[in-house]
Amino acid sequence: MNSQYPNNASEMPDRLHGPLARMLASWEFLLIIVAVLIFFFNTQASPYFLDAWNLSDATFNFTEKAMIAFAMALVIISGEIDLSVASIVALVSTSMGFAVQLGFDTPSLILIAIAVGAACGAFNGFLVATMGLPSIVVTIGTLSLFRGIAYIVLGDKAYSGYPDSFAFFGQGYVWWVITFEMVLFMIIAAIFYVLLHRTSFGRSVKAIGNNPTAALFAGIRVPRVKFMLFVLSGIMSAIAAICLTSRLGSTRPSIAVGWELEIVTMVVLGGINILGGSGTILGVFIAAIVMGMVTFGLGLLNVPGIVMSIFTGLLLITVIALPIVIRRARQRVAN
Amino acid sequence: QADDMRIAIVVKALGIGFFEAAAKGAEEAATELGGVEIIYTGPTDTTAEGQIEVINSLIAQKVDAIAISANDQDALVPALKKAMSRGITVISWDSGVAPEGRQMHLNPSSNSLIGNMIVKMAADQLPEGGDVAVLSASATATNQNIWIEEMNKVVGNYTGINVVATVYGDDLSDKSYREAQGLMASHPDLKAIIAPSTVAIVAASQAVSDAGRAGEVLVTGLGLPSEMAGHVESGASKSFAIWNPIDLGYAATMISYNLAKGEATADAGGEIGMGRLGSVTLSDTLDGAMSDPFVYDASNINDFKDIF
Amino acid sequence: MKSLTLSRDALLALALIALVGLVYLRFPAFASPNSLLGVFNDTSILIILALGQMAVILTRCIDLSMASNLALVGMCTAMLNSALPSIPIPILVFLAMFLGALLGSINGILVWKLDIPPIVVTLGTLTIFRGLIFLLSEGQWVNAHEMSPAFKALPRLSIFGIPALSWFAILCIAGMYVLLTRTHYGRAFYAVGGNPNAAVYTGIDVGRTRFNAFVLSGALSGIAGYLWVSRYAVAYVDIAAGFELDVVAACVIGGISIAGGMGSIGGAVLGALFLGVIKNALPVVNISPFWQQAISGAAIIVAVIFNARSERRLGRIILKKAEQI
Amino acid sequence: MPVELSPVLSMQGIVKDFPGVRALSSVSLELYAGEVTALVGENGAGKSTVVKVLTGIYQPDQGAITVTGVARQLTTPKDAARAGITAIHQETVLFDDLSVAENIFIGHAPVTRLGLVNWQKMNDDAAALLERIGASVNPKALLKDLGIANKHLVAIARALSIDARVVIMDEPTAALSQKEIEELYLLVEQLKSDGKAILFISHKFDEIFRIADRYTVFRDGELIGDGLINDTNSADLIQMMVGRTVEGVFPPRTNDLGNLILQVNNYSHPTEFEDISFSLNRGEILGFYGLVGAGRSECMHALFGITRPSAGHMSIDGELVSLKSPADAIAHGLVYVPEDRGKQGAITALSIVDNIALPSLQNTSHKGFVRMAHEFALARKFTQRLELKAAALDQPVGELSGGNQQKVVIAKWLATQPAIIILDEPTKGIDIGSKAAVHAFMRELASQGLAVIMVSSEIPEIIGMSDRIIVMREGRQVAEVGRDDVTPEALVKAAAGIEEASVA
Ligand SMILES: Nc1ncnc2c1ncn2[C@@H]1O[C@H](COP(=O)(O)OP(=O)(O)OP(=O)(O)O)[C@@H](O)[C@H]1O
Ligand SMILES: Nc1ncnc2c1ncn2[C@@H]1O[C@H](COP(=O)(O)OP(=O)(O)OP(=O)(O)O)[C@@H](O)[C@H]1O
Ligand SMILES: [Mg+2]
Ligand SMILES: [Mg+2]
Repeated sequence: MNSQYPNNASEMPDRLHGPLARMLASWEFLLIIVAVLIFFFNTQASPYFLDAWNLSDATFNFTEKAMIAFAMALVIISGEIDLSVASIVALVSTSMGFAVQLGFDTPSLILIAIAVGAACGAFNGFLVATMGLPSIVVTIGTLSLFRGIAYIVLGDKAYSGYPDSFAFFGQGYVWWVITFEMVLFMIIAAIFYVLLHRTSFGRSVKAIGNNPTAALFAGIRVPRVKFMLFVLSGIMSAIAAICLTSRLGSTRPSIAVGWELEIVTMVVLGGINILGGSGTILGVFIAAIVMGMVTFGLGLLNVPGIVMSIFTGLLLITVIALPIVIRRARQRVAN
Repeated sequence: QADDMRIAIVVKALGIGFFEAAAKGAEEAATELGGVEIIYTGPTDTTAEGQIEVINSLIAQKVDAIAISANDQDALVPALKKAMSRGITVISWDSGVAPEGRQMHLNPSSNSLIGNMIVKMAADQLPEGGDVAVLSASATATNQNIWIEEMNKVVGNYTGINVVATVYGDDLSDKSYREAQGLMASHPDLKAIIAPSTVAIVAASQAVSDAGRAGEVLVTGLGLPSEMAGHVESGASKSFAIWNPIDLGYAATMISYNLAKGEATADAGGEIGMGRLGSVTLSDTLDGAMSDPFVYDASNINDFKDIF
Repeated sequence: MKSLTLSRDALLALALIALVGLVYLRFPAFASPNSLLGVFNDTSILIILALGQMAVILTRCIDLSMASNLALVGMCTAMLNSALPSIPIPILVFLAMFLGALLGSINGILVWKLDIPPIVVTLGTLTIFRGLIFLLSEGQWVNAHEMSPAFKALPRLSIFGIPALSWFAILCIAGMYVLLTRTHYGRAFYAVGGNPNAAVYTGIDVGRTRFNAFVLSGALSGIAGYLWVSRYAVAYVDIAAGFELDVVAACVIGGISIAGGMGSIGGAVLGALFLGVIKNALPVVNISPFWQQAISGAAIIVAVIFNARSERRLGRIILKKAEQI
Repeated sequence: MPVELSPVLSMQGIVKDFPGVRALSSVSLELYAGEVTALVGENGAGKSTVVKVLTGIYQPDQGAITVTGVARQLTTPKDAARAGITAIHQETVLFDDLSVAENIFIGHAPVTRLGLVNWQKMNDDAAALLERIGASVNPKALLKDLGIANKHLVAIARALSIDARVVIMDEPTAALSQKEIEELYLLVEQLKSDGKAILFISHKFDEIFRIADRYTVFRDGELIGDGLINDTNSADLIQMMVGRTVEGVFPPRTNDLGNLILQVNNYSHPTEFEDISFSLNRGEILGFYGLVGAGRSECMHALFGITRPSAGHMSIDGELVSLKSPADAIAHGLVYVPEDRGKQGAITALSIVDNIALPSLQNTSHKGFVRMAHEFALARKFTQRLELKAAALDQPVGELSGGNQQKVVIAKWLATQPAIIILDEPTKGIDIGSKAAVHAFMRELASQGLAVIMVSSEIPEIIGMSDRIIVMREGRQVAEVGRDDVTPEALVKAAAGIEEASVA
């Protein structure tokens, strides 16, 4: 017997490797190292980096996108993608602005936002889950459609005049430098962690992403789960839209343009397999912080945004390529 | 820090010739003042969110003053308010911010003068009048909309001039080009395209030349001599106007410096010095105009095309 | 199935004619041959890009970096031309194609040698290429008067009454047709996308074939880069920003299966023309430009639903009775 | 009779490692012109790995391959073709969206003088090739429009389109009906007489003894023995394969039938099947026999709620039920072990424990939250019963051999504690040792009161295991026979539509 398989099924261990070995081999571990390196680099590069208020301001660079990224992570794990998220943000913001003109108060604005976000998500979900169309194409279509509707409604105008109480979501502080957005981001991260890793819903999402047919045969209601994921993505886009609109204090149809690709980058950097099936919320959480720190650190050096994007692009490719290159090199050494 | 004052010039987007010229003016002012460091920055696409990120990093660097040309007059207000609350002097120039988000706004010229100028340039070339159309930048650009509004107020003074359409090229050259083509197709009698945007005027001139209608359909509006020189030569455009962006950057820097130093305050009716350009007087809404727009045509363009 | 592809392309062509007819009702001049040639000319660049994207999609990949590639190559050729106006334009076009292919090969290498999913690779290079333009040009524009007259003249040059820009598109269509239907390289795209696993068994190198597709799409982006800057006579960082999604949309409308292995040249061209007609018609029929985005979005969704219907497989038919129906 | 000559192909000391597994450890194999060598071994013995090494898909870590006396490095499938080796692989490796002709010639299509693909010649050559193997298929047809048998013939035509000295067939008869199998045997005879060396991999002993001249036995990646088929018998072969003797008989039924649990009436589908009616008792094993493509799987899919019937109804435990999805079916205690393990059964990237827990999440989780300890306990319980061979319970299923994957799939369904279990080709591709274990286990489940439906295309299995047999042909139920009055001949005749009336 040359293989390492135990001769007897009862000798088979639960797990091949212990928790420590699994952690060291994990993607999150690599990301944490990257995060620490970037943090260290930033402290060296700019004297303004280590300042509580500055760090607090810097969180706005990523919190709203990261909220959507968590939902996007689930969508991508299930083997689909939602490119319409930024357009949902625009449409939600527009409908809130519209409602403000009609004199709605803050609580109703929130309800309207969530409802519109969920409706957009349900539209995507219907096309993808119920009609079985490829999500990448459907959501390229709704990307144009949703923002297009915002343009039809708003044209060259802008909505402003949000109630004062509305400003809290994007501008409020819970305690000292801790912003409301930051707290919300943490809570959402925790909820998504539990949802993906600790519930049977999360397990179904993973199974679907790996093999939708086998998942169906295993009694998972695949269309329903996918539909719910798109609705979830719509709702998270709505929550991000509330924060962003509150932070800007106004709505234009061009709000959040181009976010979809940044969010996908964040998700992929977080170790979510773009082909579906695997990934962790912790990874996305760290990736969001890494991207926030990179942009903030470079911003302090007055590096133009487009040059920053070179860094994020390189970061994305190297972080994905690194483990592959290392694995190849190790194999070559072993031979 | 060697310099005792840091002034940030925040523009709509990096890489636009007009703003690069303004940055030159800002540097000129800094040299003149001494001890001033200019941070020339901005997003790479013309979005409010991009500018907010830039503003946040400027706040973090504790600059002394921010002079901004805004992509959105409302959306920047919270971020700029925060800057002011951290003791930073904030003014807007070129494209304004709502009054609560800045201490004062510097118009390159008065809006009514510009509005009048862009239609006057067309009317001067069309003694018999005719159909004209407006090709603007993005539909959300504050200054564009105000000029078009001002223009529409005075258009009645020019007999026979008839504004048949207003379209938007979003400051993208391909879209502006296509819109210009569309204008020529849907209005066969079109006599002039008024493009109060530096991107749109170039694209419109190109579209008119390509259609073989240079001289027939006149392009005018606001443009940079360096970008328009070729089109004046080809005859697609006879004249266009612009204020001097170098002066504008210079003036914005001078005003920021004076406000930040406490040598002037921004009050209604008050005056703030602008170095070699004299001083600006503030209106009730705390804005002021730098100077008249300047008209360029075949007679003077060669003197300016290598400058900006 | 051959007949099915044909009929799908034919249906798309009918939809296109109906669309033109609709515009014609409101604005008859739109349907004049000259105006339609103008629309084709205006869509030429999208057609060229859609052909490249099609090759990539056929191999079950996607290239989101095409627009950035176009912009980077466009900026390089414009700067080269303004610095050294003596370089003959045909050589410059060749250089543009070569540079585009080189950029495409970066995508290709990463997909081939490192097995990184194409969407990740091209998402990365999308931002990197765009950033490089900024570094290269220091954010400056290259304006019309800095370009040599010959540089700007080529796309406008009229040959048999049709601008050279359109001829470029026609040449690309013909070239791609031969490549995809009559060469091993082209057939390999279909095989790799249709069943990558089986392709390995038949001795087709899946990675290398994908690499080839990326080089091809890069070369086409490069040509499009020169055409873009010379046509609009300006080059700056943001040209064609966001155009990558239009290109994918054109392929989707043209019935190129995003799952790979299926699609025809005719589909890609018609898909691009469909978007081109919408773009050109809206300003003409006086629909507010604010409607444009929503209309193209809706068109994409309708096309997807439609294509899915015609692609849907009938189940295996076992009952004799059912076979006769 | 074969003459002793030097081998056409010989592999010496081949080693192939996969992460955690040595698939081949220093094996040797020799193939001779005009002879069929049967390669036999349990699941995971390394048979398919040898095929992949010989066709340039995998590179061996050590060892040498010589073809007609010349040492060869087979680094790509092209190299293998050039060396004169061609193969029909275990999985279908064809292109659904390409034409038949192109499927046959892709990679080596004839070209014109300009180097362009010559479609005309390709179609003509394909037609000639198809005619040679007796297939009536239009070379211009798209592959996806063909039935499974014709697809298989295209795969064979493809293998023959390369002028090869060595032809490898990896379980070529697993998906074929009896008639097509006979045709394949004829083709093998023809290839033999053309002087080709043939490597034939199969789990079916009857066919090995029918067509093979030599045998080679692998066990756990090692060469156990080889020789002439005439010098051995099936008992010895099995002994070599498994390392022990195996009971060749099917376990007898010991329990009494329980009460009626499932009643199906007039189930119909617009295109796939019609008028299916039967009943099933607790403790009973009901066999479904038919030729491949008879519509048995489609019918089972409808029972399991994957497709909807257009007419008919079913009741479980006397209660009329309408199952809209597999989830509904599982909730009613009815489960289905699919025949396509790779696509429908296992989620290969997930671990053994995740796979097994998946349909049982309702039971192992608490208010929607998963409980890992319960999952591991469940997985351990059922994998032990089936004697699964794996490194650990968190090993991805994709790393297991085909037979062990099948065990995981069966375990996953048993873990739901069903009342009715449908097994679609449960022993397809399973080696003879594991097969006996599965059979014993099925019988044991039945004796515990489980109702079992078994779809199988293997006559010994269907006759040996079933208490009652339903035969299907072209989507219709054509016969129902009890265990005691069934003969293999009658089953074949009913399935093939010969003398239908006399059997029914
Ligand atoms: N790609 C792979 N990665 C890891 N292990 C593999 C891989 N392919 C095969 N193996 C392992 O190699 C061993 C031999 O597998 P192989 O497929 O050759 O068996 P086989 O004899 O063909 O079995 P079967 O009769 O089930 O088809 C098995 O233990 C299998 O798990
Ligand atoms: N036309 C076809 N194209 C592709 N695969 C096919 C085709 N026909 C049958 N198969 C596959 O062949 C295998 C065995 O045949 P199949 O299951 O179709 O028979 P069936 O009619 O469903 O029922 P059974 O053979 O079990 O009576 C299955 O994996 C099936 O998917
Ligand atoms: Mg095998
Ligand atoms: Mg079957």
